[in-house]
Amino acid sequence: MLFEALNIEIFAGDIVQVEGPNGAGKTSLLRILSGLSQPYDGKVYFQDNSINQHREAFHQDLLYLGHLPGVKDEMTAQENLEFNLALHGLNSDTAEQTLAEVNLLGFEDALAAHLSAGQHRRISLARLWQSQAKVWILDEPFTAIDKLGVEKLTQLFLQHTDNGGCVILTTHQDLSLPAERVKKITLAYRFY
Amino acid sequence: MTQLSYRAAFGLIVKRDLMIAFRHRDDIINPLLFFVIVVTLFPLGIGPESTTLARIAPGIIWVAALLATLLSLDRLFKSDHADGSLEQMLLSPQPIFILVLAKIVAHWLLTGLPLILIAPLLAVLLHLNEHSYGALMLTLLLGTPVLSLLGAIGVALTVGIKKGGVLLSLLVLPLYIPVLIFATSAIDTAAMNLPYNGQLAIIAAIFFASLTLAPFAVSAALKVSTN
Amino acid sequence: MQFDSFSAFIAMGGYGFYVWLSYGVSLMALALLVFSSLTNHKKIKQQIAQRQKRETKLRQAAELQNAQPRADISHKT
Amino acid sequence: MMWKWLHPYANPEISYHFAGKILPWCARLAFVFLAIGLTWALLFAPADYQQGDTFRIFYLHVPAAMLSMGIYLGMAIAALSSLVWQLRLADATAAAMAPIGATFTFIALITGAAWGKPMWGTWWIWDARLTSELILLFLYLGVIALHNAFEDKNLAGKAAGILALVGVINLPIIKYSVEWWNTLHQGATVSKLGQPSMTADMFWPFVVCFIGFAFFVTALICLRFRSEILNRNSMRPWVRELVATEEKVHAV
Repeated sequence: MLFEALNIEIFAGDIVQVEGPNGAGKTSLLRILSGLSQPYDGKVYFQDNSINQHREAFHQDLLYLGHLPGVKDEMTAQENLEFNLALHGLNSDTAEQTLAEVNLLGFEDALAAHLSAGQHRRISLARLWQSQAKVWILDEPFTAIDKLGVEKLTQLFLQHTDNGGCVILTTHQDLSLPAERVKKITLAYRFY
Repeated sequence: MTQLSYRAAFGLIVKRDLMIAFRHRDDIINPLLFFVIVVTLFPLGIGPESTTLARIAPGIIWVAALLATLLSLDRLFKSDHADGSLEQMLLSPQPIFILVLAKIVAHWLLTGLPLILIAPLLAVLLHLNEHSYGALMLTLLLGTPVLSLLGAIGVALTVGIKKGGVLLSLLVLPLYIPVLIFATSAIDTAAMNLPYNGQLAIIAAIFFASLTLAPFAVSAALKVSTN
Repeated sequence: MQFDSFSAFIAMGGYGFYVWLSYGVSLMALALLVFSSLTNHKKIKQQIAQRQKRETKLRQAAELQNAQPRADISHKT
Repeated sequence: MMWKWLHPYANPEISYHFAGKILPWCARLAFVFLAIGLTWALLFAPADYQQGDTFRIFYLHVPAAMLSMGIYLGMAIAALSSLVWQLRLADATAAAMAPIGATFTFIALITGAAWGKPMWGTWWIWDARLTSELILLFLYLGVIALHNAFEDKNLAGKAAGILALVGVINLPIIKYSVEWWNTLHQGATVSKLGQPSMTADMFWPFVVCFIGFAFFVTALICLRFRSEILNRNSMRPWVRELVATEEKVHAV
């Protein structure tokens, strides 16, 4: 059991950083919040509805990016992004411009198999620029991203929360955000 | 945000899976080669006597088809699970039923359909009774989708397990038995020039039952496996 | 009583081998099942007890560390 | 609603102790019934006029075969209630049942073969009952293997439950198809064993044996259910306390 008696409410405009040492259950918490994992006990509510009972409505408003980028080696960068956008009901016509946002201009037609891990991550992050989901749950979004990219993403988070969204993320880096904007949840590591 | 129509979501997934498979053709061809090789092994093991071969041809073709499908099942969810795209699909606002059904249909188009196309050639090698060809094609047409549907349940259950390959066959093969029995018996009956509508009707019933029920089992299993 | 003597009982009208095979194998299978269920139950309890011991040790070690003044600031995660 | 009524038993601690309470009673009843039933079957029941003393295998074979199917059905019902009502305890029950059912299936197969050898002159015959029993064994082994493959026993229970449900839908189809296949391929060439005309002095020992085996199964389910609960709740305070106090008793 990783945590118990955890009770959090997250509001529009919040940026929530989940902290804790390795193995404390950050990823598990994010997966439970996104509905991928079932908690042993307890429930997750989105806008007063249990996410299990209103799965599709919740997923309309959810964008989750986990450790794995979800990029297919057999498809090009652009095809990957287009599929991701279309699957989530977004317009995929501007995929090319969106790829430019994540510094992948010129790689549109490259098969993902020929791209690096960082580039895979950027393909999956590209969805953020098009997303209309209110809740972003991001597990280590800055892995394999350079400084400039991190800066750009942080600005995007601010913009998103200013527009009434919320971001829940884990990261090992310090966020270059004003402290009053970031709420922190610290998971302690227990020996059992 | 626009909600994708069910048909659009279905088409999207099928198109993607076909595209991936066509860029990775070995995955389509290898099960087929396996099918052909297994079937050719039987005359070598049993002897070339045409009456014996004709007698066991339906069973051989069907068992080989079962095994070939089993080999190809891994493709259904394994790589999607490994690179995280399965998670993304489960988190998309589309009904899981549609996504799962689309993936199964794509799998059948890539495995079942080629098997059906190649089966008559193998039937020739095995001296299948000439009255039986129609029955062979019809049973394969109705039966191979069942193999994909039931197999999907097995893969969905074992996709998170490291060494799921052998386990998969243990889970799935017993479920294939009814299809095997009715299909081979239909072909046998056809060889005697008797009507085989009864067997076909039962296979069709199994097909429709698994078409409606299997996607639910697969979605439940995927939720467990990605937990 | 169907049998006149013990040897007739063992012979089972000539089918002794099959009858006793059935009863023997069944009895063995059931005994094995009972045995494995019992040992399994015991093993689980032992595992839980073991983990508890490990935890108390770890906790004691951690408390000891906390009691000492902290000289080591560098912290790796 | 059923929920309310089931509520106290949905608590793992209460049901752990409840299972512990009925376990010794079931074990005692099983012992008494089996002792009476098997003695009756072996010593006092009359030999069949056609099959002679091989008929005494019947008292093992038929209860085992009936229980093997019954346990699978019970497992599927438990799995269904765990999936539909999220009853975690139902999961544990299903997991507890699988190895027991597999053992009874195995017994049904072995006794069937040992019965078949003197009757048909061959150990194995592709007769409908034996064949579907064999397939049932495969289904059980699949459920057990899947359950063992998962580290997390909660997930294992869910996965095995889904498989058990799929299996139970398939089971009648398999049984029907095998029976149909059997009549098709064997026709009248093999004299089928058939249902021997049972007289009352054969029927009652059978009933006593069956009840004995049923109590035996219940006792075993209780025992394995308790293990499953401990395994799934090993982090809960009540389990920790329970194990700690038992350790102390042993240490003294």
